[in-house]
Amino acid sequence: MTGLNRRTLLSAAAAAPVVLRHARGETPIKIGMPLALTGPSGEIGQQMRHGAEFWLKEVNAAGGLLGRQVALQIEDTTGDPATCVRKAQEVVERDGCKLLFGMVLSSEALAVVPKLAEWNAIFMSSDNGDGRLTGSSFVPNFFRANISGPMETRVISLWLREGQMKKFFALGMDYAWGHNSIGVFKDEVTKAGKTFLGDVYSPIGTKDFSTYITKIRQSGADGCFLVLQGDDNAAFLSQAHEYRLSDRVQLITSIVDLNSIHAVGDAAIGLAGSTRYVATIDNPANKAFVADWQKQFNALPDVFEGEQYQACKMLQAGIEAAKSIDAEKLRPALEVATIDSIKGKIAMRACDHQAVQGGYIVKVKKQDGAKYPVPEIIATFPGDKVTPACRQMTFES
Amino acid sequence: MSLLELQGLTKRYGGIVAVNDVTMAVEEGEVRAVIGPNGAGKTSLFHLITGVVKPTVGEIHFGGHRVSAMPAFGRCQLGMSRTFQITALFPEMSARENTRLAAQARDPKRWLPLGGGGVFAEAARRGDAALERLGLTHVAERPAGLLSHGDQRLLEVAMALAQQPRLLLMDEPTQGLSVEETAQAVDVLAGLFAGGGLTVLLVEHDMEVVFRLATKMTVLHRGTVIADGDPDSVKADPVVQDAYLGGYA
Amino acid sequence: MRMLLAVALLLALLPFGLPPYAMTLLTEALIMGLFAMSLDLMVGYARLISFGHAAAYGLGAYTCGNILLHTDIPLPFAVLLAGLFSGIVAIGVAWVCTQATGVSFSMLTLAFAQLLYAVAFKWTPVTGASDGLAGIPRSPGPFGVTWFATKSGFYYLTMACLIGGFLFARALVRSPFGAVLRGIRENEAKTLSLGYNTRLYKIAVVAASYMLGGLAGALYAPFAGFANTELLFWLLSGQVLIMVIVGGTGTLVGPILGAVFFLFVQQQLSTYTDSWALFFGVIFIGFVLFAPEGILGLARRWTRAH
Amino acid sequence: MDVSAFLVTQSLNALSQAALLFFLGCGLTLIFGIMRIVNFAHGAFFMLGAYVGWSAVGLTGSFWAALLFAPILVGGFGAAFEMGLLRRLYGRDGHAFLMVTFGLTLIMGEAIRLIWGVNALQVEIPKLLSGIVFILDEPFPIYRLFLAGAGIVVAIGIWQFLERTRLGLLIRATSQNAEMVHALGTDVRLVRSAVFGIGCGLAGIGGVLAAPMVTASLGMAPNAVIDTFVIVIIGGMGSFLGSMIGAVLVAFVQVFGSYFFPDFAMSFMYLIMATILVFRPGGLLGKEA
Repeated sequence: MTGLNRRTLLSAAAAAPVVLRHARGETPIKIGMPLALTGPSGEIGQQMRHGAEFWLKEVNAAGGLLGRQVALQIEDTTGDPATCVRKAQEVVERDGCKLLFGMVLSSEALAVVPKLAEWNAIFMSSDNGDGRLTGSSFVPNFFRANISGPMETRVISLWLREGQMKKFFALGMDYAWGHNSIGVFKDEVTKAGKTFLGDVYSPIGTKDFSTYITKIRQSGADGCFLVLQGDDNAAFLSQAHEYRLSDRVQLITSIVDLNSIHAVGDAAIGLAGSTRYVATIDNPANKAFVADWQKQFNALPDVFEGEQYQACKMLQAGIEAAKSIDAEKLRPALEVATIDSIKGKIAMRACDHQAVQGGYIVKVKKQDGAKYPVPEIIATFPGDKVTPACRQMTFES
Repeated sequence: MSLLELQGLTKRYGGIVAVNDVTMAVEEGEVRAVIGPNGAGKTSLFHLITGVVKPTVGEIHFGGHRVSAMPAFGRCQLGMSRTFQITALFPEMSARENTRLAAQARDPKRWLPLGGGGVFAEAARRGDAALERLGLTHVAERPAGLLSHGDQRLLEVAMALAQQPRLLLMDEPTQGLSVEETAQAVDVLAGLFAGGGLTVLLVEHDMEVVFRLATKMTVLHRGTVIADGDPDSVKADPVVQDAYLGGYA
Repeated sequence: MRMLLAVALLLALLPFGLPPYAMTLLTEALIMGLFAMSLDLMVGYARLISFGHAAAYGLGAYTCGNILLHTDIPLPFAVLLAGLFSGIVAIGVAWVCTQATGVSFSMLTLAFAQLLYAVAFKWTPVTGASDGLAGIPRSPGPFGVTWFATKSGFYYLTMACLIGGFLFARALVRSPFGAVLRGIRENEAKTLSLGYNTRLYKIAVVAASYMLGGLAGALYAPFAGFANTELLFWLLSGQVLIMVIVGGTGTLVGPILGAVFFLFVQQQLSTYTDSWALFFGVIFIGFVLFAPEGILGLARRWTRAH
Repeated sequence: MDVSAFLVTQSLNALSQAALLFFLGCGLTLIFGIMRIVNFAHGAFFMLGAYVGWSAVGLTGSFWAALLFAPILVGGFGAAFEMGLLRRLYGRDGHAFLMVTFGLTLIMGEAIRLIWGVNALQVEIPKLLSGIVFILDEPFPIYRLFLAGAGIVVAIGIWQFLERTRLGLLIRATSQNAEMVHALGTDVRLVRSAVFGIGCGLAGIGGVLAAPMVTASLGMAPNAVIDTFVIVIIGGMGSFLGSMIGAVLVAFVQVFGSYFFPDFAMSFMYLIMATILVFRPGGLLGKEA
């Protein structure tokens, strides 16, 4: 017996019980989801899992996709790119997943995307912000349903154009996302005729931000743009509050999420920034989504929960149009997919696989009766203004 | 020229003078004992000779080489082998492996990273011969850590012998042994030295051991040499009697 | 020797019976095994406990990644060159670190690895900073052979490196040099007093260990297709040390088993539960209490009993 | 801002950071001095302190109660761990301790995630300390002054404890010569348990005090343990005074380094550590290599 034959036999044997179990219909559509469930990025990973599982229940209750049930294969990557590649490879090769969600960190996504062609798998991102994924590192099997880092920054700069603030300083985490976003920000505010005073980058895992706070104060800026995440973000906001920094400088963050607000409480009041999703978006689809969500979890959906749900809907639209999950058939369908979901009408763009969508500026305010401060939408910008030129990270006009 | 020559050797630790202007020599073929009361500077002198510490002032020559600033392993390569006051062995290796590793140190190819069958064979031959001389052949395969105290002391001597040293340095060879063990060990050592061909410098404070083994003696007192000569003349020296031997003689 | 041949034969036949994902995992396990075995040279044979062995891995990975990205040197040669480079760098590292002994030695190795980590974060042209190097190719050759780039070809390359590394390491520890290392392990002062310049031997073994560790890292870069700063982080140093101890120090084979065990158990546990770290911790403590000699010791005890 | 105001406020700030590092380093070094083991789980105890502190604030409504309660609980847990597990391992080589404390780190990290969840938790600064004062016209948080003060008070307290009390004497004696203390009829095992408990309790204090500044989060442990190693190594393993000097040195270097050379903020600590070890392999005040 040749090796090949033997392998076929083995895989047939392994598949046998599954066939029996689904004797009436076909095997379920399996979507692999390598996620940082533990480790420093665990909270985002857990949100993404909630969002995906919420969608899963909904779609399976409605009869599944293409008449098949849908299943998620979730794996913990701990936020380590090496582990992430291994887990992604595993869900593809072991579990036969041809569709991928997940990958919390851009570094994880950047490590995985070069392999997508070899695996013949489609990856629908709900969270990766790095502009290069739809730019210099673009691969055909990658799609981004979420707002990217440059887009967030763009939303902020559009908002700032209308505002009174003139001089800006920026603080970012010392890695790709921080550098990229601040680069775009600098570009944007300069073009708007305002002054960019300088930037500083804190190493990941910085605990004491006092020297950075001092620098921000010394710069004499009206506003400070922040590109921080997770523990570092919480630590900075707590300490900025300690130093009463917001009395002098408007803090503008690239991403406002409920988790950070809950982590720092009243220290978040007054914070302004862009958000990828917020429960108060006013449209019928979102109202229904939020109501269902509250019924299930007794809480409001957070940023990454909403974004994941939207990514799921986008993939669903593509599959239903292509009537297949095969990458070759699904790709063209996804390239023209549009959905009308929790953030309104959103269309995938064929040229770089970035979903064109609007952006929101929120400000964190104290609300009577609520335990924590809440983000309130103060401005919205349409998708055509927010989305960069194809495969670019910069903006015209 | 003598095998080992010390000239004006002084070692100070801060304000304390451990060894003070010591000049002495060890001739080829003699068994010399350095004696002195506790704190006389015996151990410090031993450390200076073996290269564990460097002298503050003074020179050490060994076999015609100036070794005052040479590290310990370099002096070994010139032919000094030593035993420790507290037995130092490789406890998990067999007695045979202990002597083999000691003998290997004298092989110019001792560092060979691959192969090395020839190195091992030669080292084993020398090591086994040393074990034989000290009557340890019957325990050769036993882990060194499991040998009796007496045998462990002798094994250390065997390791030094396996190196075919020009000068054998022994730091209190009977330290920590029981009366019977001491007697046995001294018998073996006496037999060994009687065979001739060895040059030995030993530090010891058990006078019975010293008079049994040594052919020459150097007496230290407060870091200074107060007497030097053959055992009988040293024993008779009134200065030594006063300072150290007390009622012994 | 017969045992070794049997294992080699088994490893060589595995690609014919295993599904692709298991092959991937096995390849990574062999790479990790080589890495853990390289550390065992230091830990198990010279009692040089390194808390910074990730430095070797990261050096190998970044070097190999850069060679493959920027030159046409064939994959197998790139891997070997990167391992060699790691070993050469190690001479400098070891010269500094062996100034100290014991815990201070461990901490110096840690400091050095963390310094490299910090440098990698800033040296964008060479390391890609926080993004790392992505899209590292498996360059064809020699003679235009593309077989090494395939899944099974790469597996055999890895296997060859592991077996070659093992034979090299075993020859090393059985040589006169290895005998001196054992002396250093059991009683360094005595070894010194026998006339061995122990520091040189320690530097040499660190270099050999880094070379094999670098070889493992060099394999990892084209295996995963990327290299990033995590490969230099102290967490990896800690993990590989645990692999060595779990497997059984001073045995060469044990650490390989330890690495395979570590990777497979982590992989399986984390598929079943988010709380895999909890069970992992319990397993480690269980090993210390009930199998102090590691997996290999356990296996030997078991075979003796049966 | 003028130079003197800058220097004064940043120095005060460095002192407050030094205090946090000191709580960690001092415990680790005491444990090493007595048991000759490197406690990898030290960061996990620090993190546990922060989380227990959060719960204690929630239950009692008082930060001060948390500051009292959390270290006792964390220290008690540490002592229990020593008595239940570590005690069986004395006489074994360092590998055993490395594995056990590494395993404990994993277990504690996961247990904390299961109990308190993945989200960072906020501990509010008590009202009394939440304001700012102006030092040479520069605003400075009162809480950081409090931290610096707490560091100094605890340092003096421990020093007096080591010098004046019977247990302190035993601890010093045991770190010099455990066999002798044992021979003199003292149960060395109790001293070890006590020291391990105290060391972990100190890490717990650090955790409670750090929480209002950095929030209680799962990333605390790995970050803390490596910083702690660095300061203990710089000061000299087992040296109480050394851990103090190490903490102050590292804090000043980090604060001023990240201000003047932000690009190299991460490298400074390790550079200093490597430099000191090369010239003094035992650390600044360590006895031997």
